[in-house]
Amino acid sequence: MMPKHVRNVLVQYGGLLAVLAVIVAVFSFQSQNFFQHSTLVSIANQIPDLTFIAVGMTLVLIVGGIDLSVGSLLALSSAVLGSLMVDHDWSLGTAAVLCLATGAACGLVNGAIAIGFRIPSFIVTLGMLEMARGATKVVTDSQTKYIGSAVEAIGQPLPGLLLSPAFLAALACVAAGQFLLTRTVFGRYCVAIGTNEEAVRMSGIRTAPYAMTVFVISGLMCGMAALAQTSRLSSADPNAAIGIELSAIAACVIGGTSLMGGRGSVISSFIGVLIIAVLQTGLAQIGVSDANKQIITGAVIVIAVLLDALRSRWDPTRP
Amino acid sequence: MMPKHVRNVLVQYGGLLAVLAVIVAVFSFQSQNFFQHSTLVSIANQIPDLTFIAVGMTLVLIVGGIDLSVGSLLALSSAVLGSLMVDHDWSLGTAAVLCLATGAACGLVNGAIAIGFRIPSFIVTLGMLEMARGATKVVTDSQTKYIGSAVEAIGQPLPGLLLSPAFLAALACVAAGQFLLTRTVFGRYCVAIGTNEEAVRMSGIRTAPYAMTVFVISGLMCGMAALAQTSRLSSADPNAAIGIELSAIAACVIGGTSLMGGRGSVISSFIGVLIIAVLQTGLAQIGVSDANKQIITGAVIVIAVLLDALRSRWDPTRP
Amino acid sequence: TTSTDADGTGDNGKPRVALIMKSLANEFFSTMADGAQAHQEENADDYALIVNGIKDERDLSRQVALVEEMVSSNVDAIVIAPADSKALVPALRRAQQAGVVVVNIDNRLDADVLKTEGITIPFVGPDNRAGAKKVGQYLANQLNGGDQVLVLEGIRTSFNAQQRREGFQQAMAEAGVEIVDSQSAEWEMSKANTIASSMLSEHPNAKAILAANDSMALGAVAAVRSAGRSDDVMIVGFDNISAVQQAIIDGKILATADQHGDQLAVFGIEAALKMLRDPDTKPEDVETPVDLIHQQTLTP
Amino acid sequence: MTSSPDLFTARGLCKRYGRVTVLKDCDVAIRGGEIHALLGANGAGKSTLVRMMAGLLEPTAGSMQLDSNDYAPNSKRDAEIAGVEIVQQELNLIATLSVAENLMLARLPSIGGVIRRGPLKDRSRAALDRVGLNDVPVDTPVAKLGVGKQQMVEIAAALDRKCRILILDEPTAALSAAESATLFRWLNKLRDAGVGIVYISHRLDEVAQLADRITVLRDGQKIGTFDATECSTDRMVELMSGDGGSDDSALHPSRRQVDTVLRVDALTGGLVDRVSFDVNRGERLGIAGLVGSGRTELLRLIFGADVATSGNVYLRDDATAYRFRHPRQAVAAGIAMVTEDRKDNGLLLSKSIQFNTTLASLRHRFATTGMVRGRIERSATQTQCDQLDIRCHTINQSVGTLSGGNQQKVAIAKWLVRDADVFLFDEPTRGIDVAARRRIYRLIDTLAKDGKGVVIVSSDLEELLETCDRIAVMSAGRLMETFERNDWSHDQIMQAAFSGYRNQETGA
Ligand SMILES: Nc1ncnc2c1ncn2[C@@H]1O[C@H](COP(=O)(O)OP(=O)(O)OP(=O)(O)O)[C@@H](O)[C@H]1O
Ligand SMILES: Nc1ncnc2c1ncn2[C@@H]1O[C@H](COP(=O)(O)OP(=O)(O)OP(=O)(O)O)[C@@H](O)[C@H]1O
Ligand SMILES: O[C@@H]1[C@H](O)[C@H](O)CO[C@H]1O
Ligand SMILES: [Mg+2]
Ligand SMILES: [Mg+2]
Repeated sequence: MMPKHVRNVLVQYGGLLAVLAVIVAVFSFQSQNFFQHSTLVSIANQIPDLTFIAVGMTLVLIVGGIDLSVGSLLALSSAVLGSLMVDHDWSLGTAAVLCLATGAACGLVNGAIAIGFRIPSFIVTLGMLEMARGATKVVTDSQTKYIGSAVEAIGQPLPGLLLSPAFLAALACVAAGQFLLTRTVFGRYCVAIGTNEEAVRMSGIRTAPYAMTVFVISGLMCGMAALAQTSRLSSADPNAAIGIELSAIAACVIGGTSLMGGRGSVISSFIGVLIIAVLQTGLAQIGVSDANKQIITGAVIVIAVLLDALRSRWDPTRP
Repeated sequence: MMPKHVRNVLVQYGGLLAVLAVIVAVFSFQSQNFFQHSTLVSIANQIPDLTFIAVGMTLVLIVGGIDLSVGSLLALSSAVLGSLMVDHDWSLGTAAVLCLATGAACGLVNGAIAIGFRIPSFIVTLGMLEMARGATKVVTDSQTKYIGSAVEAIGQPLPGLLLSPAFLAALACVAAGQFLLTRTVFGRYCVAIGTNEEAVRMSGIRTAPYAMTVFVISGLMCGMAALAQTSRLSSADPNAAIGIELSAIAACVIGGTSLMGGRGSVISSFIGVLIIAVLQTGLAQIGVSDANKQIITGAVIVIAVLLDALRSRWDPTRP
Repeated sequence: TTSTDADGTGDNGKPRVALIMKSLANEFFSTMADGAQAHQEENADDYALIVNGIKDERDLSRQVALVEEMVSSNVDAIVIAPADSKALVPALRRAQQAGVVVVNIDNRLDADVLKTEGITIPFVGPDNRAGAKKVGQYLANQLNGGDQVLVLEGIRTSFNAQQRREGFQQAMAEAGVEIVDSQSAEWEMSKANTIASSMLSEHPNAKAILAANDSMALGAVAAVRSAGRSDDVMIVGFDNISAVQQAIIDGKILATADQHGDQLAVFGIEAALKMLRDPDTKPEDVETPVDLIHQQTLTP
Repeated sequence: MTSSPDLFTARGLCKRYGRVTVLKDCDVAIRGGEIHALLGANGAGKSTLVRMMAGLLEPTAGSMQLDSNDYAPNSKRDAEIAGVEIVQQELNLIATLSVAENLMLARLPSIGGVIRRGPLKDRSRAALDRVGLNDVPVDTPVAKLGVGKQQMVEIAAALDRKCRILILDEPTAALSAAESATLFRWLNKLRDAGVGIVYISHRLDEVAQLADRITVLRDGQKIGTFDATECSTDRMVELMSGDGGSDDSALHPSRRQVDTVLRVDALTGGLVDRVSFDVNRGERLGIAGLVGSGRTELLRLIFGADVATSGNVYLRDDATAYRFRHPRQAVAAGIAMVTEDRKDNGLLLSKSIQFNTTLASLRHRFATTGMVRGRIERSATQTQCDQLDIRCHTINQSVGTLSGGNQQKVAIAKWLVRDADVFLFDEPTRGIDVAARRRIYRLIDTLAKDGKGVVIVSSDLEELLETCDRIAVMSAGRLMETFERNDWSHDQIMQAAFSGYRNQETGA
């Protein structure tokens, strides 16, 4: 039983894990400072933001949508948190609830417009990208809100564990997302809707509530990411997370999620996040020039997907 | 004959043109300086870059791909132009040829990898986005190349005509693109490939050359855009056109092009460009705050598409 | 607190200095990086240098990550041009706590936040307000009281953008010149071009554009040219990047401020090296010069 | 036959699209415990009618009653709750989900939203076994099944749900006789249990064998309801078409010439194992076999849609050995192929009739210097529409809005316009009505007369018996036997179709 399970994991994630391993190996070879404890902690500290967002994005892509507004939603949720704590002296707990609610509410608006009026989610979330960023500037008055130690606990390593609550929460979201996708009715319907919405409707299932929920989840994940990032920076920055949508989508697509909907895996997206994060960290540590950094990053992204594609073409069990 | 033609145009583009008219009306109402000659000239000067790119993007989207690298390709082509003219004293003519060749060559690489290895163009062009930006920094040594008057003719209004060669070339590309799409075998096959590639293949048509050509065209259009922008700014800026891919895709989608492929119109994308350009100019002109600028931009994009969707749902002749 | 030195200086015992900047695509920072690299080559025996930048000037979460990554790769000192005056402070405090020497250059960290975090970080850099004021005053000499001017601001969350805006405002107020519109073009050339074009349409009587950096000034030059008003609208910038020098000689830009970007990092690195050599030195701010640049200064 | 009370009645049902009326004032009554066939030519409105019954389409006017209660389903779900189930004409499976998930899609067994995988597996296994799909594992993705198996999965799903009215819209179009027989056994069982069954098919012999009553539609109007016993198949045709029985099955004239036009030599790839045969000019070769026996795969190998691992194809009297790597090469060499799954790889559903008709020959026949010549394109399309009697409002109508049979005609028209030496037809009359079917047989006859080689894969054995000069039988990927027109029998062919599997079992 167990060995078969292990084999399955290797078959499914083997290509990506191999790419990741190669990247780690190269960096370890290039810099003796790379493969060490503090680097791992530093990577573990950075990835929660992108991980949360990639979890939500995976689901959105699977139902055949896209969410470009994630960066702005992160900034807006963070701004709400910052403004409540700094300007109105709210406690972290209650402010955090409103931070999450902000993300979820914006996600609901995205979903309601895209699905209610049958407008491409690309456009709706692009509109939201602009609007939420504008709203962020209104909420913060275009000023960085410095919150200070009150918010730091979330991103600080737990004593003894060396991992932060944010990191653990991100892992939990990955696990929950994967479970949701593969083991629940909700998840299977999401896959079905992304594959052939018309056929799902013909089966007598109302698709709108599922697609809508997925956008809400994506918004909520932005709220989670906002908590993680705000705590890491001890501040809410109105310019936070500009362009993160491309990184998140890249992580998903590296992980094999299809932009056409119907196919994807949360765990693979997480491996995608790891690849991106390790690459960034490693390149910074070996100190290549900025220009080369970009050239290498671009090349590795393409090569990672290329290798995975070749592997799965060779793997007869995958469609 | 003619009236029917006019009616067709109105039916097809009516919704978008109405949105555009409303925007112009609102700005004219808000500022007595808006509806005047100098504003029109300023808009006509701004739009060639985005227009060229949107023409290429429309074709790419129609065959079911996406090109995220357009901004970087513009910057790289522009850097080549700037570096040849400033550092190597080339004449505008020969440097321009190399500038266009650079764009087209990168487009060819995009197409060859995406189609040759059957990797999502999203990832390939995302990789190219990073790589070409890195290459730009190498070519310019991260310096803005100030070229000066040698390059200005392209963007300067022609005497008597009040329109610049860049603007006229952009219009010509829109016309050519629309013709290509609707009247040629090439265009017909592009639409077919975007609709159902397998069915096209089973009709005995090789899809790869068509899709490939489309990526080359998109790259070439980036080269054209680079000429226009470099001439407008008299300089080659290694930071040029970051994020322009989202504006270009937005223009296409506002114009009704489907991200799923198989549907789109170059003229409609051009109207999308106009909507975006007029909005930007108008908002800057009436001087609303940065925050409100973004909120309004986001809202208008969504509303434009919403109105067009409602209209075409009401229009029984459209599928 | 020199525990990191023990292994960090492992290679040849040289201290390792990390220079963390903003967007390397902005010429200002590439000049800065070149200056630092040249300095390191001259002093190759004294220290090793790692240079890093972020994608664009707003990617501050990445910049915070860079700080952490540099700490974990055991550098001895960090010299940083922060993308945000507040949000970087906590990360820099953690760096200090890990025993890394930190020096702030270019864009000053927020004093209140530094106090709250209970740390001091020396600032090596120019007085941006004074520099902007100098440029503004030079422009005002060519204007008359009651004239209208336009301002292109940098990214509003950065301290130096705010300082330059204030410097411009002060100079204009003193000369009785009216700022009729002031918008942020986020340090970018093409954005500045769009915004300046629109502002010129809206304010046909404007006599000058004050840009908070040279990239935006170049965008404004193009806007003025395509509006056909090159002869009656003057432009000033800030930074003295090489691209504007030609434009100043050609008379397309009136003046700019040279904040000696190539030296800025060097000053910062030297301050850091000094603190490393002598852990007991009290960290002190160093004000670097800002010089006015115009046609006469460029054509001797 | 007892006349049990009506379970379902519809009065004055109408459906209009814009100005076009596709169903007018239709009254229907379905009794419990009967099999009620719905007949009509392509585009007559059969699918439209049953889609309204199943809550998939809203009537423009009219009312329905179930059990003498008003019945106006807003969705398929409403209809299911009321006890009305439908198997649609077009496949509606989710390619990325497993067979089990598809079978139970609207009723996934779960606790608190979490799927119970044990019961899911068991129940779907039972549903598959019921229709004889014992060899299909429940956890394979549906995309891996051939069209015929997919159709069986859809039927299995419907049979697994409890219902009072079961609607089957051309369920056997992609099934061969053996699978059909399993289905009929089940339908008879359900009838005995009191379920009202609405059965749509163009295979009239099936209808004659199965139905209790027959309702005929013509051009969107009901012609009448008849007892099956008083309706011969000839009479059915007459009712559907409105004119007296036409030329009907003329004697089969052989058009076979002496020279070979297609020779397949030991072609191997996927399931297909060393298949060899040849076809002469003017000859029509039928390929029979059970669902999943590899007929589609064989055609795909010949056509270069899949690449053969070994073996060759020879064309005309040319000695060149081909192994095509892309359909383009096959088309260039003179082969045309009408695919089985028109929705997936035969047609561009969102595009117009004209767009589809000229797709394969645009460059050769309708363009000069790369520019499309709209006028000749239109007239050629119009000609095909007339010749094949494609029922449409205009040639600009998107193919997706045509009735299933008319879609199939467009898929054929595409290749008639292109022309070739060898025509491969995969289930060419799937969903095509009797009259149109005749027209297509005549058309195939014309192709033969012109010296083309024709290969026809069909699950409808009658069709092959009627049209072909020879019939080859495939079983488990191998070509078992070939029969000449003069010495074939139904029985022998069925024997051959099973033979591959029997050998396998004994061999294993
Ligand atoms: N969305 C639509 N718009 C316009 N016409 C339509 C639409 N849907 C169906 N029709 C037309 O309605 C008519 C009846 O179609 P229907 O599918 O009911 O026929 P059918 O009897 O099932 O035929 P077949 O035997 O070919 O399946 C056809 O002429 C078809 O073109
Ligand atoms: N893409 C695929 N991947 C794996 N197996 C496949 C694939 N396509 C078909 N098969 C299998 O190959 C076998 C032969 O299928 P094929 O479609 O050629 O049969 P057929 O005789 O034409 O029957 P049908 O009536 O189902 O079309 C079937 O068992 C089918 O499940
Ligand atoms: O001081 C620098 C430069 O002026 C640059 O142009 C933008 O960033 C600022 O921090
Ligand atoms: Mg039908
Ligand atoms: Mg088949």
